Amino acid sequence: MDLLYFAWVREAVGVGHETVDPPEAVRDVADLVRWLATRSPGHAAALADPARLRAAIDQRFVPLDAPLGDAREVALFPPVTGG
Amino acid sequence: MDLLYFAWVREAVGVGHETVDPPEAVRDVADLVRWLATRSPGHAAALADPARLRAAIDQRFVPLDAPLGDAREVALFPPVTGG
Amino acid sequence: MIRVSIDPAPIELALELAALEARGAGGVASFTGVVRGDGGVTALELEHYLGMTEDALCTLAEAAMARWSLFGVTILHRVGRMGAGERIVFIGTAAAHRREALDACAYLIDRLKTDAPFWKREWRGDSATWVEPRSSDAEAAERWQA
Amino acid sequence: MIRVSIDPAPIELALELAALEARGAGGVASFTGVVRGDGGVTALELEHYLGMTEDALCTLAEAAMARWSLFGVTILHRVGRMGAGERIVFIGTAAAHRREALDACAYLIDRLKTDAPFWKREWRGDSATWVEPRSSDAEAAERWQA
Repeated sequence: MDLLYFAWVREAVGVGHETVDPPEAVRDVADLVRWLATRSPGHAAALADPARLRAAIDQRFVPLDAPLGDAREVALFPPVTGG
Repeated sequence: MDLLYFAWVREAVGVGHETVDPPEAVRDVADLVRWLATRSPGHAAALADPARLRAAIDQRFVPLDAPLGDAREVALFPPVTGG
Repeated sequence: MIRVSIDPAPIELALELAALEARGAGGVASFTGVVRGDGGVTALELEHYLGMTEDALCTLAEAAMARWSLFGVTILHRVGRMGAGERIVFIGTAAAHRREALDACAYLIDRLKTDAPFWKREWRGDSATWVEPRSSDAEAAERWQA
Repeated sequence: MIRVSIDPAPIELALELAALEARGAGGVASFTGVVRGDGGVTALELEHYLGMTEDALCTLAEAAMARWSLFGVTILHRVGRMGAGERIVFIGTAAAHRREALDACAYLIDRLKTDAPFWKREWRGDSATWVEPRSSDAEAAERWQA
């Protein structure tokens, strides 16, 4: 599974992209966030407060309780601030 | 008193500007319209239906029952269609 | 800053928008009215009340500046004869944030339609018809009365 | 006609507006977002989700075309670093009448603020701060849910 991070999430994690193979118990985006937070202190800092995070699965915005299903690309980032 | 006509009112009257001295009984714009309508067939045609007319006194829009007061310039015209 | 102009010359947009942006705005909204060539219309002719028109447009601009926090308002209206595809009117508003700029722009074009002494005549070849006001214009202006 | 572009190059308005007018429109509305230099901001940096962004803007443009009768929609968003006074975003809409053009323009910028994957960072000299979303943005987007 490809993971993408943007804005301060990317900065805190330390990379913008990584490939992971989460265990089967990781079923939705919130599970993924909890599992990723154990990977490094940077991940832990970036993902500590899920309320500040937004997500996209295969380039579509989803709520954090969205099931991962066959997701190939999951992105985690702060609320958008374009325009 | 200077009178100005615009759009099809001007075309029907035949001139865009004229100076008149209405009698004292002509107190408001509606009186003026009725009095002017007697001046020529063109005036009569232009001013036959007051519901289709709008007016300005000294370059401010007014309703047809507005008193003429010390008006120096009265304009009669159809509803505006700018923009 | 208020800029109002009634002119037979064509309306140029790039400089007008740049001038509004230069007011320190975070958002600039604009509306441009263009002569439509449908219904066989070959040209549009705009008559106005020389002397009153400029005052009416300045009054509208001042009302918008009083109602919203704006850095600048520009109202340009062309008069005389113009062909299909040419610009008739331009409204531009500059503000710190988008909501003020967008609302003020909509307000100004809605109010201009009912509050400024212009009259429009459509030419189809050699025959001309004065345009009738649309009842939706009065309704659009009224929604700003609140 | 839908035109969407995400580009580090400066946004040029004149050609964009002329292209919208050329669709046969009676009215063209636009909104331009500009980098404000207040609060000591020296530059703004825009990051985006390459691949998703263009789709998100096309989806927004299509939603506007479905909701209003429009001749054209243009959405341009700049990315990368830009200085005070430079344009960040341009929305342009063309329609037969002003109401559609104005409403669609307001809709698009309101929805872009919440529905497109951009992130903004303010630079003040050498220090940078990620911009927090404003709650008013979510409210502005919600008023179009009806």
